[in-house]
Amino acid sequence: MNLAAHLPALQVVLPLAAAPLAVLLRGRGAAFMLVTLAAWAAFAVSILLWLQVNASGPISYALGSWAPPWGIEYRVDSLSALLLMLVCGIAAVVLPYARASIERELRQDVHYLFYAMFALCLAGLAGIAITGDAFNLFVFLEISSLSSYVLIALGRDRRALVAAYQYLIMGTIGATFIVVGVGLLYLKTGTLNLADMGVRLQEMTSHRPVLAALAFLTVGISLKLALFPLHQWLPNAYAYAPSAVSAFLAATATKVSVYALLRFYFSVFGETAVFKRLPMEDLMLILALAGMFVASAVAIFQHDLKRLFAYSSVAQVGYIVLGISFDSVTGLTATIAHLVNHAVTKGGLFLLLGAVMAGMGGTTLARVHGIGRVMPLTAFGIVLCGLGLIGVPGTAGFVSKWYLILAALEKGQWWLVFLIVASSLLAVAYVWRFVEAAYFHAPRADLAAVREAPAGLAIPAWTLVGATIWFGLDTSVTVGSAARAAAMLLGTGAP
Amino acid sequence: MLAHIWSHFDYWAMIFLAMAGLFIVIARGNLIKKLVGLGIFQTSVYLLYVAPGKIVGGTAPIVAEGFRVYSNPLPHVLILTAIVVGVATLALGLALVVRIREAYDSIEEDEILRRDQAPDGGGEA
Amino acid sequence: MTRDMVLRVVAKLLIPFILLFALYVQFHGDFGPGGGFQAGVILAAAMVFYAVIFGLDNARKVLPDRLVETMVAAGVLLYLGVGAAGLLLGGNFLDYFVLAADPVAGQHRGIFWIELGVAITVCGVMLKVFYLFAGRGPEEEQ
Amino acid sequence: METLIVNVLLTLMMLAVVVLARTRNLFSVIVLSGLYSFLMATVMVALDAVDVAMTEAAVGAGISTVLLLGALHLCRSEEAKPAHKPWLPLAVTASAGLLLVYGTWDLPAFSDPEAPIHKHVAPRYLEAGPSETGVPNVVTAVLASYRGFDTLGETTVVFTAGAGIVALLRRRRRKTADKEAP
Amino acid sequence: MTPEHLILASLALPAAGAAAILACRRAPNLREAATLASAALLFLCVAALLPGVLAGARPALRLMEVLPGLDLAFAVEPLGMLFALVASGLWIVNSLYSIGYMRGNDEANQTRFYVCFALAIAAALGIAFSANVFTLFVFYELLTLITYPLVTHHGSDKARNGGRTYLGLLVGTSVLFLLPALAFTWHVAGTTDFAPGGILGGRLDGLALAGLLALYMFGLGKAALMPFHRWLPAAMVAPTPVSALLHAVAVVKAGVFSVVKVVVYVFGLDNLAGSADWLVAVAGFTILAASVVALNADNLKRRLAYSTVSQLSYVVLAAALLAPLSVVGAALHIAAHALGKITLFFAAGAIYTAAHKTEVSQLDGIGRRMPWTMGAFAIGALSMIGLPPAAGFVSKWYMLSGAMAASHWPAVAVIAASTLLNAGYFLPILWRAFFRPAAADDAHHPHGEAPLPMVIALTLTAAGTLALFFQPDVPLALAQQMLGGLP
Repeated sequence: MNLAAHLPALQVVLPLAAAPLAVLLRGRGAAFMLVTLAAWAAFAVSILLWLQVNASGPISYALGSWAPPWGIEYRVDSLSALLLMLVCGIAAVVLPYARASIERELRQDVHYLFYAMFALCLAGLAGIAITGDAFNLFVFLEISSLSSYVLIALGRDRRALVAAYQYLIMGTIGATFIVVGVGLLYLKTGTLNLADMGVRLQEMTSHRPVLAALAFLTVGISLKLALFPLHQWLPNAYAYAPSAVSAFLAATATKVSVYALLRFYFSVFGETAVFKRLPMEDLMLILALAGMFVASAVAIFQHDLKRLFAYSSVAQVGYIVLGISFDSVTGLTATIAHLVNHAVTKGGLFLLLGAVMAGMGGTTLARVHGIGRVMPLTAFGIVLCGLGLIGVPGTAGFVSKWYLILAALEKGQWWLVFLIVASSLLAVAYVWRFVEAAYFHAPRADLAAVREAPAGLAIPAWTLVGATIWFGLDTSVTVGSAARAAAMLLGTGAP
Repeated sequence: MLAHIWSHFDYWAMIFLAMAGLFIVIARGNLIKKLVGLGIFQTSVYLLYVAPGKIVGGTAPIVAEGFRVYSNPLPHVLILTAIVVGVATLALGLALVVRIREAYDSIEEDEILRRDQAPDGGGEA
Repeated sequence: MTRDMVLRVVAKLLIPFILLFALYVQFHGDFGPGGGFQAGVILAAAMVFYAVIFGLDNARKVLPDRLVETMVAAGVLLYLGVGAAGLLLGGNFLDYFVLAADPVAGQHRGIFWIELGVAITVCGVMLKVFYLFAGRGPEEEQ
Repeated sequence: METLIVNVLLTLMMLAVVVLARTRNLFSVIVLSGLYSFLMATVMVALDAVDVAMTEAAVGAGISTVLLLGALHLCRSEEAKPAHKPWLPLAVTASAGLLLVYGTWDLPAFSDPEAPIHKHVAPRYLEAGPSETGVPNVVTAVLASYRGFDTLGETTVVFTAGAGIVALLRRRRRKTADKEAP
Repeated sequence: MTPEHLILASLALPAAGAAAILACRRAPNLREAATLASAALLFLCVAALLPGVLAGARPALRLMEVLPGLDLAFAVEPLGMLFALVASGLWIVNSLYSIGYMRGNDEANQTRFYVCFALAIAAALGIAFSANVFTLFVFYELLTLITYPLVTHHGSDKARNGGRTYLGLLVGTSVLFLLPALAFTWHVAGTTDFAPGGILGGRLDGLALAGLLALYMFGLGKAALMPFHRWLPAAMVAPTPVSALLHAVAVVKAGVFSVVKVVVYVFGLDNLAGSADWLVAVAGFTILAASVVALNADNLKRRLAYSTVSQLSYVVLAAALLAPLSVVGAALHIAAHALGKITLFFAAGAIYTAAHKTEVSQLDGIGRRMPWTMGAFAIGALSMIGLPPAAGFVSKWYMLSGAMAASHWPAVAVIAASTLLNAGYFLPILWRAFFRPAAADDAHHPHGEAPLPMVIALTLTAAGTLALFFQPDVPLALAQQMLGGLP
């Protein structure tokens, strides 16, 4: 068999198979090895796919050899290739970290289940990003959702249970909305294949079921991507989950949901249906701005760093959606680039917060007093990632913000430029709460002897911190891919 | 108009059930009742898929001699999957409820939130 | 309840029939309604019935926890194995045509094994969940 | 006649849900939800979806009810009186409902053979399914072969839930009553 | 070494110096030696670039393309050369001074201090050599962030509040105004490269042009144009060598340097005609208002800070006049004010170290105990007022000539009035120091001069202030080349 031809299937099947194998083997060491190897292999596969797509255009893979639309199609184009690389890359970095971190946070007899759930979450997210079938998307969404509910509930704090329950309710409502939307589309087109749907919808976009489907899909996916004001599940879920889970979910889950939104908007409904026939631009603009400002403002007043940065994630989702609302190549480039940039930044940040948790025994601002002295590297890493969130030049965050500003300028929306930069000032405010806690207070007496994070936690975290800086200086991968994907979505460039 | 309502009755029923389920999920504070509502909400969607697939006078899509008209099999397949997803979600949700009950000694949302806000309520184990 | 002779006798008579019905649902799924999922549920139901009548500990002796957990994973692996077999024999993932010389026979073979995989996992999960819920008495709280 | 049966059953289901929403005894709620699922299974039979009916009966009326009762047994609880006026939930559900009314208004009428779903994709399953897969039950053919990957996903969902519940509910090896959350 | 290597070396040297300082943190003597060595090497590097630039060469270096059309690139042009010379030259002196100050006052966290200092110089050189607005913006932000730990060095509540104001205003203005200005420039011109004669070339006019100018002028918050000047007095909580760095060398000079650079190379003097009048008014107001505040300040460092606010606006005012002569004056004033003000801060720090005095009213008779220090202070004060034989006279002369040549009488009046005000707040200090008897309680606290390194440093800068008056050839040549004059 020619392995290169089957990369799309392997992309999802490798992590998917690692999960039951991990359960079968039960040993935590074996489970760790297995899942990590699968994640690394998946990362390698995603890189190969990305290269393949860049070289020779989109790849279609017929599962079960049934040609689409009768069978399920896997479809890799420049957007999904980038997302796959992001999701698998983050997983490949977070897993080695998880070994060191869950040792501290989880009972040993559930470790192998943790790894299994992690592998499933990865497989689910990858499945969403790669599939070309609307219902298959829902199935893999549920795989990733169910596994993330469990992963969150495994957090040490009892509030993790409530957070997971709330996420389960909100997530299931969202998923059901998506099913309703897909159902309406199916009733109207008779097909489930996304590309086929897109073709068949072209002649009948103004029909009411299609608009209703658009609304249901938007609401459903917005629940999953935590678009303001549908974000209530997110802060608690990120705050009380085990550290490795917070990092992985913060970096990937909402990003993949954004991907699904883009996929439906631009590949199924088509730009015209979404933006010309409905006031979606204005609606998304308002929600995005509200998210950027309200969530940032709320973040400033948090006492716990994990919650603080969770609210920051809601604000950053605002930036991402803002880019979509421009409905232009530049705007979409900003959105897609920010998907990647924010993922590495926030992923690195939550990994470092996990190291803080391990060292200082908590992440409240009062507890991390003086961390700049006792854990200087970790504290410095958090500051670097914080600068990335602010969008300081030289960090990844600047790049995406730059494109957002350009997109606003292209539309002649001067006032928006100022709102975008003003919201970064709110980010300065919440990042500086950490800086002052870390550098202007003496550590609590019982924590003065805390040592720097062990290598098992530090190396993965700094890999992502390094990526934040790297993507701020060399943007050929991020912006290059994002620009290609944006051009493809809007049909203005080669796919 | 009346004919339209009658010919779309399956949709109306589906909408009513979906909204009733959604209402129970959002408005009720009991964690088990919420899950029951969630189940109804999910179940109602089965109708949206399956009902339009029915052709009056047709039979179940099991091909056999003597039948010509079959109802559409694809929605059935999709809904089979949806049912399984639904029960998986329900089971997981109930497991969470059991754990929450053990941790908080309550399964009323308001009560749980109140206990976390109490000064000694939160904290790590 | 476990001391009730009548129930025990009825159960002993009934459970084989339930098992038989499950097998029918499993293997007749090609021709009538049914398939792996339903069969798995029915199998699990038979076991649950057994546990209710004869007690959880006796049920655990028949199907121990470890075995049940193995079933949970084994079914999915079987399914994936069929998919991988398609790959190894030169087709796409989950391609049944290549599983046998005759494409339709290959389809038959593929469907048979994946239905079996589904049944094993579903049955395993149902039983496992039942064990966990039943084994967790409310009085065991503090 | 078939339409009438379906509509009567649907009306019964709506009634069941209304009673369910107003009931605060959780045991009754669970029984009602079982009844609801049973009615749903019957509707599915009437809609020619025999596989769905069988599964809904086994899962909705069977497993779900058992699970709910088991959880209720572990929680021993009655539903408390709602503390808030349900205006916000009403508004949310009403707007979603209106959206659905809007969206379904133009959909094909019940049993319209000209509907798109009867014209595209599905006909091939009915015409070629049995000969391509050798399985006369087209639902099985689509489930296990054409859309076999969905079913793999579905099995994985079950596996995920199972393994997840083990992770959540497994007790420590040592038979102590302690829990990791206070 | 080719000029390109020299550019790279001037950026890398201070950064490498920072690493060396960090590596030697356990051995203070070695650490200070590393500081001095890298400072000296850096100055040599920068000075080696000078002959070429004076001869008309414009070495350039493209580091990387961050975004399509946005390069991290460097190019040495005359104004940047001047700023780099000032910054690298004064780093040597300042290091010498810091050693005396930090040891004399037994400060904590000295390693962090030297590391941040070296990095700040690297950022300042990045600004000096930036080839486009984007690179300038990157290093501008970097400079803010690196100097933040210096400002808050003491870690007290007061330091933290000062740091908040410092960071809030500098980051706030740069993000809120400079970033949109950068984006808008790119949007309009398709490039952000500095080029003689400007890059906007008629693409904007009227309100849009004035608006963009306003974005730049207020966005370059380090130039301390009112109402965004409050960070400067707030940053006075820092140790004195830092104040010297912030207020004489790196930070404020980066601000006014960028102002001149943007006016000359982005807008172009000719294109701005009619769009910069409001800036003359704002700068004039800042000059006068800040002088009045300085007049009423008793704290010596606060008085010096407001003097800086006022002096910076001279540069802005001179640039906004758009007359070639006054723009030359602006460039000269960057160097002149740097030398003069660093002398004044050195003196203030020496007084604090030796006599533990911070208020002007405490300085009676101090001139007799610290003759070197107060002598240097006198020279610095003359330069601020603009009297010969100090460098300030030369630059002010050019500004005034420019204003007169442009027949801009209000500007002439502002310069004249502010000279009187400057005299009004500097001369009383000298009078107290040299002609009033020491207060009675001083007898209990005998002290002489500050530690020797500090005295050497302030003597050197005072001498430099004088030298620049007598030999202004190099800065003058650079300033004239900036406007297109040939070597």
